[in-house]
Amino acid sequence: MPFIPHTEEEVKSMLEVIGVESIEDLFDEIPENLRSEGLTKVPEGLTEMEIGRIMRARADQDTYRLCFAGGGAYEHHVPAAVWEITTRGEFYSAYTPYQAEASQGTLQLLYEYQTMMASLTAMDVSNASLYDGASALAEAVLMAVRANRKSKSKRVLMPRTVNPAYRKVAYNIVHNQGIVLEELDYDVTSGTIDINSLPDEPGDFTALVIPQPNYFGSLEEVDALTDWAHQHKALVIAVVNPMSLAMLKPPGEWGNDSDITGADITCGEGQPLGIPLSSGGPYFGFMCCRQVYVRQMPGRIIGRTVDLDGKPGFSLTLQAREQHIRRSKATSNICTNQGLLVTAATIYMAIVGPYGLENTAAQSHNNTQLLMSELDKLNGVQRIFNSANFHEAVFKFDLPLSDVIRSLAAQGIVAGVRLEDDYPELGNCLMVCATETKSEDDIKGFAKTLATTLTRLQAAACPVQPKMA
Amino acid sequence: MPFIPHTEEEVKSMLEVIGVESIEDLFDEIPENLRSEGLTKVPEGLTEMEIGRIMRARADQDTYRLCFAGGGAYEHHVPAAVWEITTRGEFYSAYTPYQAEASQGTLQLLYEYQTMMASLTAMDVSNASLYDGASALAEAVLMAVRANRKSKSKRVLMPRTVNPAYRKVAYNIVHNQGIVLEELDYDVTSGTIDINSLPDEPGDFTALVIPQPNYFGSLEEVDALTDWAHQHKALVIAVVNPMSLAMLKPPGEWGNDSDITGADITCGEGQPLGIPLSSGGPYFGFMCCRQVYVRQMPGRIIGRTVDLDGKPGFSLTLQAREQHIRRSKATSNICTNQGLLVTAATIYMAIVGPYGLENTAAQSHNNTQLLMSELDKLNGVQRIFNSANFHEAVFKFDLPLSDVIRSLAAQGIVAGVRLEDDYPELGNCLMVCATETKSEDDIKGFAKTLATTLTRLQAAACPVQPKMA
Amino acid sequence: MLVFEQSRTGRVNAAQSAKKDNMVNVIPDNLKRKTRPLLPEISEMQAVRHYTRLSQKNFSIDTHFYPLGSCTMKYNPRACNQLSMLPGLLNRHPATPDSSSQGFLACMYDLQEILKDVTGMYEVSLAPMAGAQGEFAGVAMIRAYHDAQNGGKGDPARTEILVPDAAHGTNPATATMCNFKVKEIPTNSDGDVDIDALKAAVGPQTAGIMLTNPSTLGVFERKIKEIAGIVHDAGGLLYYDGANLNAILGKVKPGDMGFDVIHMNLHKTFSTPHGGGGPGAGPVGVSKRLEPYLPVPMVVENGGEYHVVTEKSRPQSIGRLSAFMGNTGILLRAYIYARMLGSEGMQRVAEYATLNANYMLAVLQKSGFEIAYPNRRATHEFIVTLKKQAKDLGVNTMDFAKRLLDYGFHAPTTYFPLLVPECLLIEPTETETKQELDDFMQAMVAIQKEAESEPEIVKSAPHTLPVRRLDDVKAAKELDLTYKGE
Amino acid sequence: MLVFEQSRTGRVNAAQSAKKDNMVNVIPDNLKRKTRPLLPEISEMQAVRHYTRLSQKNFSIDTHFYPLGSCTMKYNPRACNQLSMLPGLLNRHPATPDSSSQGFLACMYDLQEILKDVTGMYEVSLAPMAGAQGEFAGVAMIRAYHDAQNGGKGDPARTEILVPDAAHGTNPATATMCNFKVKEIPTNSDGDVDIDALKAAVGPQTAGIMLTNPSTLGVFERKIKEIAGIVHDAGGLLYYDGANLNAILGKVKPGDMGFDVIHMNLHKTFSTPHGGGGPGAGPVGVSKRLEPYLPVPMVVENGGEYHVVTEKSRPQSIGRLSAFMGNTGILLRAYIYARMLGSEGMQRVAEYATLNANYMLAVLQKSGFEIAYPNRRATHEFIVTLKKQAKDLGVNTMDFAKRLLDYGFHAPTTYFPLLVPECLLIEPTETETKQELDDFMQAMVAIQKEAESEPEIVKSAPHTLPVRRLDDVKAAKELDLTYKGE
Ligand SMILES: Cc1ncc(COP(=O)(O)O)c(C=O)c1O
Ligand SMILES: Cc1ncc(COP(=O)(O)O)c(C=O)c1O
Repeated sequence: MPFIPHTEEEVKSMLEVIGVESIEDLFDEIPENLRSEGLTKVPEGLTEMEIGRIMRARADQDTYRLCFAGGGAYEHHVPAAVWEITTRGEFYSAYTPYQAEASQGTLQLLYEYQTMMASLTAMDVSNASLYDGASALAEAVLMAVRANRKSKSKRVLMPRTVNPAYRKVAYNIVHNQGIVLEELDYDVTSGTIDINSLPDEPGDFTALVIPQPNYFGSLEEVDALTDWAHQHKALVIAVVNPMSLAMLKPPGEWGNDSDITGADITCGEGQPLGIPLSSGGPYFGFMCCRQVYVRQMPGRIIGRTVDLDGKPGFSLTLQAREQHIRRSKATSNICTNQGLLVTAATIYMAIVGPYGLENTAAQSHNNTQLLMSELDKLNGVQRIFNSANFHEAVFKFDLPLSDVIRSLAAQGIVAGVRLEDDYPELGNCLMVCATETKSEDDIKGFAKTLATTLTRLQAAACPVQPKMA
Repeated sequence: MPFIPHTEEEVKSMLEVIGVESIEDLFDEIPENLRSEGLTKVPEGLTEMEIGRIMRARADQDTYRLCFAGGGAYEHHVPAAVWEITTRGEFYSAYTPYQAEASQGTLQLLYEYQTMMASLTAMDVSNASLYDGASALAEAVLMAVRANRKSKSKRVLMPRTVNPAYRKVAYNIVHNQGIVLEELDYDVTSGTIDINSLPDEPGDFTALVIPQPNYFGSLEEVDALTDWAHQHKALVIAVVNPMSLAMLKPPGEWGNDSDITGADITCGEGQPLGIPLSSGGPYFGFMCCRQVYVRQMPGRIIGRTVDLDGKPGFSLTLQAREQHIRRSKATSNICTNQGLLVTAATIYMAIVGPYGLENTAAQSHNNTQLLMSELDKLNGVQRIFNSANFHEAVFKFDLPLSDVIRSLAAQGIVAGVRLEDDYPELGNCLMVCATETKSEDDIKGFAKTLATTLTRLQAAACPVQPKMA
Repeated sequence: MLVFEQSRTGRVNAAQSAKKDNMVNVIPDNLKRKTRPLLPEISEMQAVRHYTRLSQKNFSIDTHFYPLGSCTMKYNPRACNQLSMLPGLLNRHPATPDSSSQGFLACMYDLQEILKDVTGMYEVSLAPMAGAQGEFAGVAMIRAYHDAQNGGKGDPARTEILVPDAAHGTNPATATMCNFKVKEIPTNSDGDVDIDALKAAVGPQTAGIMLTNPSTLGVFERKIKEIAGIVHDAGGLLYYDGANLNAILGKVKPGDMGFDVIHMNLHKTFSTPHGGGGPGAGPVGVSKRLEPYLPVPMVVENGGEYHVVTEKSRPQSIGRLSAFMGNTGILLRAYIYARMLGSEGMQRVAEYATLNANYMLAVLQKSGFEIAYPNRRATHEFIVTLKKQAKDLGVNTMDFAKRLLDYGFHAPTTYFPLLVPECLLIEPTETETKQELDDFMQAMVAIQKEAESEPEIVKSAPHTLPVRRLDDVKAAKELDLTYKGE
Repeated sequence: MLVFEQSRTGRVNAAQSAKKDNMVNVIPDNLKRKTRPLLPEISEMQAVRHYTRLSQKNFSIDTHFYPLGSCTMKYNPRACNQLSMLPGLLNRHPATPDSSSQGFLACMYDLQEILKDVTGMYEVSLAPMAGAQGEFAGVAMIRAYHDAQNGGKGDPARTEILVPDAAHGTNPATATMCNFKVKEIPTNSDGDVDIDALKAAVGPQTAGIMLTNPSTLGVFERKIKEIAGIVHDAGGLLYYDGANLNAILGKVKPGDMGFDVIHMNLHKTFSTPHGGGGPGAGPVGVSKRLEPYLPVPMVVENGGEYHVVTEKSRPQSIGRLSAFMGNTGILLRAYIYARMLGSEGMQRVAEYATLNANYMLAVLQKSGFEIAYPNRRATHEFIVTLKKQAKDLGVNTMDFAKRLLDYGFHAPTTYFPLLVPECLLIEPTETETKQELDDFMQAMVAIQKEAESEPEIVKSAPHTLPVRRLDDVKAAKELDLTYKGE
């Protein structure tokens, strides 16, 4: 019996103690008519060796060579130590640290994580994780509505330059509560929010969401946007890529208005910090905020305290916000979070340190600039935004994009993220990204493969031979 | 600086304490003319990410699909838990357990290992490992010469059915001491030692080496051989595959002579017990012996004892046999052994248990029988030995074997082990093995691929079309 | 020592970050970061040593018996970790075209099918990232369903969700997130839902009821069919909190009990690791009438090919709940586990989890401990109440819990469910041996003796852990949430 | 508790062994096993829990400072483990044809080249599986060389190997294995070889000398060139024990000192893990005249292709020393480490290992500890002698060592080299921080104070480990080497 340690003899003696004849008797309170006939779609059990064969075959089948896709999930190098430690049984197989004394390892690590995230974002405090970047944004919207006592509108301004999946998730989670997410359009030349188009009298709104870098990889004018929101008594919710913060002004410092500098809530996707791509999950959402709002924050928070002897120790704190205490009045329903990913991210940040993070960000930035200049050289491919960017850029193709993507995939290359589904106006547009994991050869090789592919597709598309130039 | 944690400031203060100006000054006792000019063949340092790219490319390049080779290294399934625990830092990065109180984890594990090996071989005691199976045999020969006080001959009988690499290693290690390894030939029909050809008066010899299964996978008549050696006051050195012992009579029970049953020394290669193929190493040699010979045994031995409070604990014992105490009079020069592999093997045996080991052995046996019957069906391929075997068998090919092997390798199949180099009389002979990791489809697929390959090679060899049958 | 206290300014891990020369930087000055973040500047070895040592301060399934009721702390097979982290799976970008992802998608599809089978539901979506998000999806679907009634005009009167008082906190919290009012339903003295109270509570305002069966009281709700009838007759839907699915896996299907929607905690029943707090996965299954509302993405099979489908082809869906496909790495682990168990193995999970719980109940009862529902069969868990000990000896449940840590056992769940005073909710799971259970119960008896003879030792426990009992009041009052470099 | 004490007859791990029906079994009855071996019958979780908990009882580099002289306990980069265990490398069968092994063979070849460079030797073989086997190979080559002299008639008078009294035990033990007599050479009061004694010892009977430089006394043998001259002039060869290569990596090449043959301990200098006792790897490098004798297999490059060569093409080789290619998995780790270090990094290893040792020497000396060779520069290690403490306070080196464990530090090497009484051989390595060294030295000072004020606490140490001091005499007298099911 897989994973069940009982011997026949033990079962017999246990049944005797209980005073029943058979294990079946233990189910005697379940009405007979509810008992199931057995499972029909679950195959017979396999040994570890047998399932190993299946999984290896499937994994091999999906292996590709190179990936230039980003769009919220980024391929970064993860030091070997990160996951070798993260998957140690004591981290991997522990529960939520409710029994603090038996969980000081996880708790201290989480306290260190909170410190790192607060410092990276330049915010006061951090929670211990939410599910992912998208749901973190939804929670941030809910939190802003609770926190902004000056606004009654439940109206949140949501630029279209925010990751479209995040916007959808935020809508799906908050709309039941009557919260309205109002779109702000972007400037088609820069691919960023047009500061000049912001209304002088926007009416009561609860918060403005500011992405940095935005979904297109472009850099928003975060200072002006922050000041504008604060001037209208709205909160600022920053959605940021934590890796980019090694180079970019942190949300806690946004704004030129010295009275109320900085975002009020910062959230985002933690994946770039040591988490493998893994088809999109598990990742982790992070959330930081100003100290004054900490009691409105969802998710677990770890505090440092002392034990009976005055020795420092760590425990879950402000639990009165959470569902297991406050139930229907909790700040969120979240219970299980993404602890193990935070464990990995913490170890990642400790290993790469401030210089490593900075270099990784800078190399990703640099490589993307190289990739852009290579693609700029190709026929039938145009860059469409002129703003400064971090490590993503958008290109428009003359040929049908799905053919291009399919053809590159067949050559072992994930070419990028297509934007058409979410931005109908960006038909045939591909967003590419080159992190520090791409060498110059990779990038130039990609451009070359793309050029060949385009020529081939072009030839196939117009059977008439193109004239000699 | 990779892996060096010093900051400039720290270096300065350390140099100050020492009282020198620079690190260079610390090398002032080294004669100037010895200082090297620097390294010329060592390339510049790489980051982990960069060396990762290189290693992944090289590893991918060598990946094959299926392996039917054995010959002393066997592909068995290794439960995931084995190496996840073995590579935990506390096992992986610990030193030899000289400080017993700080090494109870490793020491208890080794004591458990000794118990498992003694039970598996039915011998009294086990050491804590030697380098590999081949060098373990060399040590066993040296040990037998020390242990057999009745023989002065330094003459050890070494059947040609012992793994030829083991015989070479044994020779290379022991011949300097004037020990003679005398070959015993095998019967060409059975591929085993011919009992009937053993001389009635063999003269003084120190030990007889008995392989089981032998190198060809065939089963030797261990009882008769053991009795014969003991009748001539020689010791019996068993060389066994520990996996096979789940099915085969253990060396401690060899012989029908009730006075002195059993081998005196048992050694072999531990690789089948949870160790990956890994190009041939690191594996581990094991050695067990009768209690009376324990003080002649080379290598580390762990004993159970008590601490100051009478609590049980474990420590290295009988250290007076070892080089760090006895120096030039030690039982062997071995110091560093194969501890981590023994760690894996112990966890492997604990996880699979007696039933798992038995099933693994039985399935390997069964699959090899299937493979044999499949190959028996092919034209141009003949089985050459008629004895019962464990999980290897030898086939003679009509076509040049190197062409066959090369062609299969190009199709992602490691076909087996060729015997010609070591046994000139076995030209064009291939030894194959199908462990429990091979499915029926794998085996039949291999036979089919082999058939097609032979047909193709045949056609290429004789451009004239073969007549229709 | 905190990792920051080991930091020295200027220490760089060269193997983890080679500085390249002449890097292009087009970031405008006003958008640049000016000061380095205060990440630790330590060597790789320091990091390895620090976090390895920290890990050793944890209790975990790999080191300790962990009979945490409602949490199903069973063995997490290492094969699930190893195989889910194979490079082809671990490195797959979520934007990889379906055509290059057939291996991965096959696993997702197969898992959907397996979960349909074990729950008896019509269709399953793997999207939710934990139990609570599964609950959100479920209740959002209930809302979507009511909104689609009356030819699309909706049924706005249905503003209430019923929740038994024994329910997990996520249930009422979720109802609130979906903008429902929560009405609590009391529990009978035998642990079943109070049917009369239920009857009185239902009405045209009832959107649905959230139940778990077996309940968090460790008993099987025998009148489940009657409850289903009452709620359905009132026009409400039934939500099944699948956190306790381990008790009935392969034995009873929630679909057969009349539930309309269910979430599963794969990190409980399907043995994916808890990871010190997460991640989990909370797939949802639904009856036919809720099928259109399932959250996306989902995986469909079409002529042997697998495809991801989104809102586009499922316009009535409550939509996506994560940026990509949810916690797929966890889904892979659950899939691998399910395949190793197989159909026979699944039923055995329920059988042996139940055997272990009932055995413990019997032994502890014989040893003098008070069982909260002594006349009921335990399911995979059961409740001991220490109210006598608290009253007579001044030793409460928390004291027992902390003292158990000294004996080398993780404490059972304490003070939950809220309606049983001084309770310990004990869930041994099927993967523990009789020996381990016996050892735990011996410790309970020993602590009881200590509580009688030297209560101080219990009240001031633990004594052998890295820290003694922590001051939670101070933690909440004098908030210290980040290291500020004292 | 032993793993066997958790065993229950009949417990099977189904996930690790599915019984197939109708298996063929052609094994004759008289060769079959009749009784099951006494392997533990425990569940997979029990095994995981048992060995995880056992592991926690170890000190290790990943958890503790480990200043074990002569052992070079430095950080073992995790990348070396991860990358050497990539499936394509981990699953390669040793019989795989060269044509399908170019990736693996390239690593082996590159490593040979790197080791040639750092040692300054003419050619390298990676075959030996540890330092001692490297020594065997080296001394066997010396024998082979002498045997080939005089036109192949040999030089049978050369029966002696010289070994300084400070040498590691493997040196004399190896000489014996190669059937040489061992003659010890004394050491000067300043730690160098006694040149006069050496001159007196050499002669036509001298086959060679085994030296390590820096020596195990932690000092650099300054007269190495003179020694080389003396031995060479007498017709002997020089063997370099490379265990201390970390001290001079990239700074000084043994080849330049006049050595004819050298082994390297990759598990020391090249940072492969010690694994609780092994495995290691002990490649050998030789000068041109010994090249023909190198052990096989070796890897050669030919027009961009790599090939394994054996005795066949190297007929004078001392042959193979392992069944296959030695500890290749360890060689891969060393290769990865070497590539991360690079040429610059290698030199730094020596520099910072030396800096750390000299810093500790200076501080400990200032704190009142007696240094064995106070007038010498420390190399990567140095010796403290506690003979005063032993005499005056009755607290000996072993007591200090055991007490250090209580303070959370692994003890330095004790009682080696044998010629320094009550010695602690301290090797901090380059990967430790100043902070760690300072903490260790504070502990030394604290223990010294304890030794003066309450010696009993030191003499009965350790007090905080899983066991107190163990009875080694009982262990050796009442041999208990296997569990017999008491
Ligand atoms: C009964 C019950 N319901 C719901 C949940 C919530 O699940 P999750 O923690 O995965 O969000 C839990 C988890 O503890 C639970 O025990
Ligand atoms: C100086 C010295 N020489 C030789 C050796 C032997 O090396 P190994 O243990 O790898 O056989 C050692 C190892 O401890 C050593 O320190």
